[in-house]
Amino acid sequence: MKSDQRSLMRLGLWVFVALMVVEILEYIVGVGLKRGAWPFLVILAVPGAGLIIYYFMHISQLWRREE
Amino acid sequence: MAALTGIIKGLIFALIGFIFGGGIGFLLINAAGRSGTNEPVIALGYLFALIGWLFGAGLWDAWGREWVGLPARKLEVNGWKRYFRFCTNHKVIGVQYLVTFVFLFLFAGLLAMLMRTELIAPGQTIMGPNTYNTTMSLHGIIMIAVAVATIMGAFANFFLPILIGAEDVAFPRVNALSFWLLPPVVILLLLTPLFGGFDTGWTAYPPLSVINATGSLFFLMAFITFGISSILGGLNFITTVITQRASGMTWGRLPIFAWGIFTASMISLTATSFVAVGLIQVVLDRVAGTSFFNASQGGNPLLYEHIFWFYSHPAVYIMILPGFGIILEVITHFSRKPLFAYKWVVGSFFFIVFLGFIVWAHHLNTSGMSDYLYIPFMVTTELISIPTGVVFLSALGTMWLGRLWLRPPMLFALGYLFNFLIGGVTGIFNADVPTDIHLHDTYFIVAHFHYTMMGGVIFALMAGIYYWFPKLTGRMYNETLAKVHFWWMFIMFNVTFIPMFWLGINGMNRRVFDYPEALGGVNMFVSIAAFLLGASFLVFLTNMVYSWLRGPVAEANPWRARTLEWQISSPPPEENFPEPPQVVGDPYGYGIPGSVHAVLNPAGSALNTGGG
Amino acid sequence: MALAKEIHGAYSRLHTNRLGLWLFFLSELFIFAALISSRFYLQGFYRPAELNQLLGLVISVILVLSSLTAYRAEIASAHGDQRRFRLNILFTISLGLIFLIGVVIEWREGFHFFPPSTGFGTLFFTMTGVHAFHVLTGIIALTILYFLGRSGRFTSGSYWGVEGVVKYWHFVDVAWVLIYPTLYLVS
Amino acid sequence: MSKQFFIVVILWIVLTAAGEALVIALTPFLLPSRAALEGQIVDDAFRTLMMLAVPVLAFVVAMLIYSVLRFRRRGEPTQDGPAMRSHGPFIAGWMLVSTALTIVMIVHPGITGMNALRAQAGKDVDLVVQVEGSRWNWKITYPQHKVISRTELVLPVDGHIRFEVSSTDVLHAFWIPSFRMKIDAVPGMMTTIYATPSKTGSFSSDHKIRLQCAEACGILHDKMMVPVRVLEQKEFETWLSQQVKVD
Repeated sequence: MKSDQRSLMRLGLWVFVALMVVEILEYIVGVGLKRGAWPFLVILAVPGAGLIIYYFMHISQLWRREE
Repeated sequence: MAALTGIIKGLIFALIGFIFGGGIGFLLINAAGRSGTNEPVIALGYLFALIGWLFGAGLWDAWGREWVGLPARKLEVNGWKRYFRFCTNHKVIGVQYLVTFVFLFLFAGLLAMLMRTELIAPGQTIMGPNTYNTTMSLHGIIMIAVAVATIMGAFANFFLPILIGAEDVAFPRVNALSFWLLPPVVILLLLTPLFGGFDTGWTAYPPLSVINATGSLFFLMAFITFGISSILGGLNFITTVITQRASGMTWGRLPIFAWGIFTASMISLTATSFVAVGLIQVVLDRVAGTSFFNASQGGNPLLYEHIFWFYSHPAVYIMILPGFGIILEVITHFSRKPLFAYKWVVGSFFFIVFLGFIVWAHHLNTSGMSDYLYIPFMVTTELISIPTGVVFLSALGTMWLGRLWLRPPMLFALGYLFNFLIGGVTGIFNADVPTDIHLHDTYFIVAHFHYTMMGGVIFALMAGIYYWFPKLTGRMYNETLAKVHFWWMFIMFNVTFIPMFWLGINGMNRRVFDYPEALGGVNMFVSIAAFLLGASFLVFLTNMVYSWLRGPVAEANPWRARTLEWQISSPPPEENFPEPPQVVGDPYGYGIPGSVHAVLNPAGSALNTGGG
Repeated sequence: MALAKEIHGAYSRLHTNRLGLWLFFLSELFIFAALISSRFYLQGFYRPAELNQLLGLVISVILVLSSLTAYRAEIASAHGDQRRFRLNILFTISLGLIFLIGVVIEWREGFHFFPPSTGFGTLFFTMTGVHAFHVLTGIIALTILYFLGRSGRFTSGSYWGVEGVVKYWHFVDVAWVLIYPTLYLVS
Repeated sequence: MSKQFFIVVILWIVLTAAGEALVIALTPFLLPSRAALEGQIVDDAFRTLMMLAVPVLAFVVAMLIYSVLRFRRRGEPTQDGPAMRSHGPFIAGWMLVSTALTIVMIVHPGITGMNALRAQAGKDVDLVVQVEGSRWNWKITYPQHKVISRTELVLPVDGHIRFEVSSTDVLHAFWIPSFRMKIDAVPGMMTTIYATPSKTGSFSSDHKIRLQCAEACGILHDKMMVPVRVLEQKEFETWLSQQVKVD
């Protein structure tokens, strides 16, 4: 593996770890709280989706035209 | 025969798909132990038939083969045959759209004539109530489709790429796909009367649309299919405007019609998938036994009304914004002046898109929704009159001190301004909750939206047809017939619909087969006027058919307009521009000495464009 | 001139495709938005006690993991690492299939506790069903991608097919990240 | 102000005056007979909006007429018009006036009308009438008097009435044109609307005094109608006493 490929792969792994943290926190909040969980879930789910959109889907390609 | 191979192949594949999908549906019915319904068979059968149709009609040859590593086949044939094939040329698709939808428009117009015949006198005249309801609903949905897709499908396809100096749209194959989704829509709609019709009107409110005849399922599937086509069209136009502009075609130089299409596409891209969910929920309630709208199981019919109008109110602007684009385009060229307050108009288009998404609940003023919603939605709705007013500001400002050339397109544009003004002003009565409580679901509404849809969109469509006819066909129409058509249509339109306001205020509710005796006289007047209005289209049709076949050959720029489509031959060459054009100035630089919009042949001699 | 146009064309083709795909996602997002709004409109924050929370968590983790493998497949493809690309695509397909099996198990339980004719069942089956349909189409696309990749279709300079399908797969994951809490976790 | 614009303004004033006169003269013919207090609020709002609409219509029509007559060219124009892309004062004036008009409309008759309707609804209720729609008939219940009627809706004049509207199957809508009041009948929900009949009358003399379904509900949607009869309080009580009591 070339080095930039390796570092990109590692970046993916870190994003995955972050997503795992989000999912598990969500689970704890959702199952643990009897009511009023939704603000926490919004706070967790939206950045979670944002991580995928930014790092996995490379949304910034849309406005970075060089390559 | 060679012309029809795609269509025949599509039909055969569709049949195979229907048998396959229907078979799955049949097995599912048995597995679930639900007898007495065949709707899952129809729904699943249709899903696969649709896929089969698309693949057979050309999607496989033009595209699908690449997915399995085979080279795509070129389906292009030359001459008139290409209009019956899966053709990816935007000009061919534009003509396909235009001809299809003009015929649909005339067909739905005939349905309106049938309705007015039934309503000419109280009591039953020529048909039973169920036939009437189906006729009314079909008229509604076909006209909605005409209003949504004719300008977008025909003129945007044909002219948007040329206006921005491109060779084609961004995704030609998606473009062809969005057209070939339409034949199934037409077939489904025409089949509805054979399956009990549908009596909900085009809004398809549940629970009625869940419990009525199977015709309703056909209607819902047709609507969803049409929605997919509309989404793909919107996606294509947005991408085209963003990525395919010729060099020098900055955002500030974009012709106003392109802005109209761009903003309308933003709505059709997003809101349409929202309504698709509402329609799918009704289909699921019918087919899969879910309870979205079944109140006894925790469903709520108001959910549908919210979802439906979240699309269908913005959908009004999918129809109107391209219309604004056309008439402003026509007015500026036929006044020989720059478009007045260009930036304000563009801004107001975006403002309309934004507001369009937050006004939907004014359609629910009598629905029994929560009390606190009335005032916010009334406020947002009435705010729309500000950006709409800007369009009038621009039109009036452009004409002021201009050199008005009253050719047929200009006449239709002026007619549009008058009609839309009435449509807009009466809209205030519907936005205002106290008056709307009385006027909701009456003929006042019918008159109001015919003023915006027919008086607006159809007049814009006619303006567009008469404006671009020479470019589309390479021939010129008969000027006298065109003017006769305008005056006949304009006068009879107003004579027909003005009395409907009175009918609505005086107790005639809409979607009725019969009405109180006391309203008989005015209804007879309206019916006769409507027949005369309908007859005006005979003039139109004669003119179009004759001129397309036999009309005098048109010159490249009969209007001496400055935008790009008039700088190339009529009809345009296959690749639009032999060399990519270089845009160097404003498309509306009338009255500025030496102003140039574009250089068509940057490498060669300076073949400048521009009026003067 | 013609050459310059062609080079410019190839570059903007990729940009155009990306923009089109993102607009498609935006449109799709409204589908899920409509479903999520329906859920709150009809059922508020209600969730039945019989909902299998553990299974919900497990399939969520599996889908996120499949996003990682899809990401790795794309990176590998971008660097011309065909072996890793194919391996990761296979991982992704398998994880997608496991996700679908999880959904099937859930559906079997669901039919028992909250059949689709009930208020919550209506939403549960529709939302998971619409999402599972997306997963299914994603798996089909990934399978096609795998075979195309095996026949050497993609190079490090030209892999739009991979990029597009992988983006779609991520989008399906995004949709699940939003659906999962609305369906399982709100209370 | 240029001379040309001055002519438009004169034309506008003339058209507006004519239009307002027409509104005042025609409103009695345009608005149907009214038989409830709440209808007054609706009619007032209607009239106000008409009065506000006239100057707007008149201005655009005046501009259109003047432009077409004054600026048209016979045959193809040989010259371009002046390159006027913008005109600060005109745009500013237009935006100011249209925004101001919109705000006026929102406040009055919009919000004031809503508040008047709500205030009217908030009054003490003299009579509760339950109206239940089924395809294709209305069932009218007077719960306080244990009376059910399916053939007509009988109401006392001057009584403040709450209608509790519901449906057993599909959407319907409760509408009495001469009351100007309308509300949907939604399955699984009870919607309410208030009305205070202000004069006696009946369907036999005026078709607008009818309870009409106003939401498409199938084949006999237009026939889903019962006549309304508004009686003096005494006569209403007599009518009630003649009805069969149900529990």
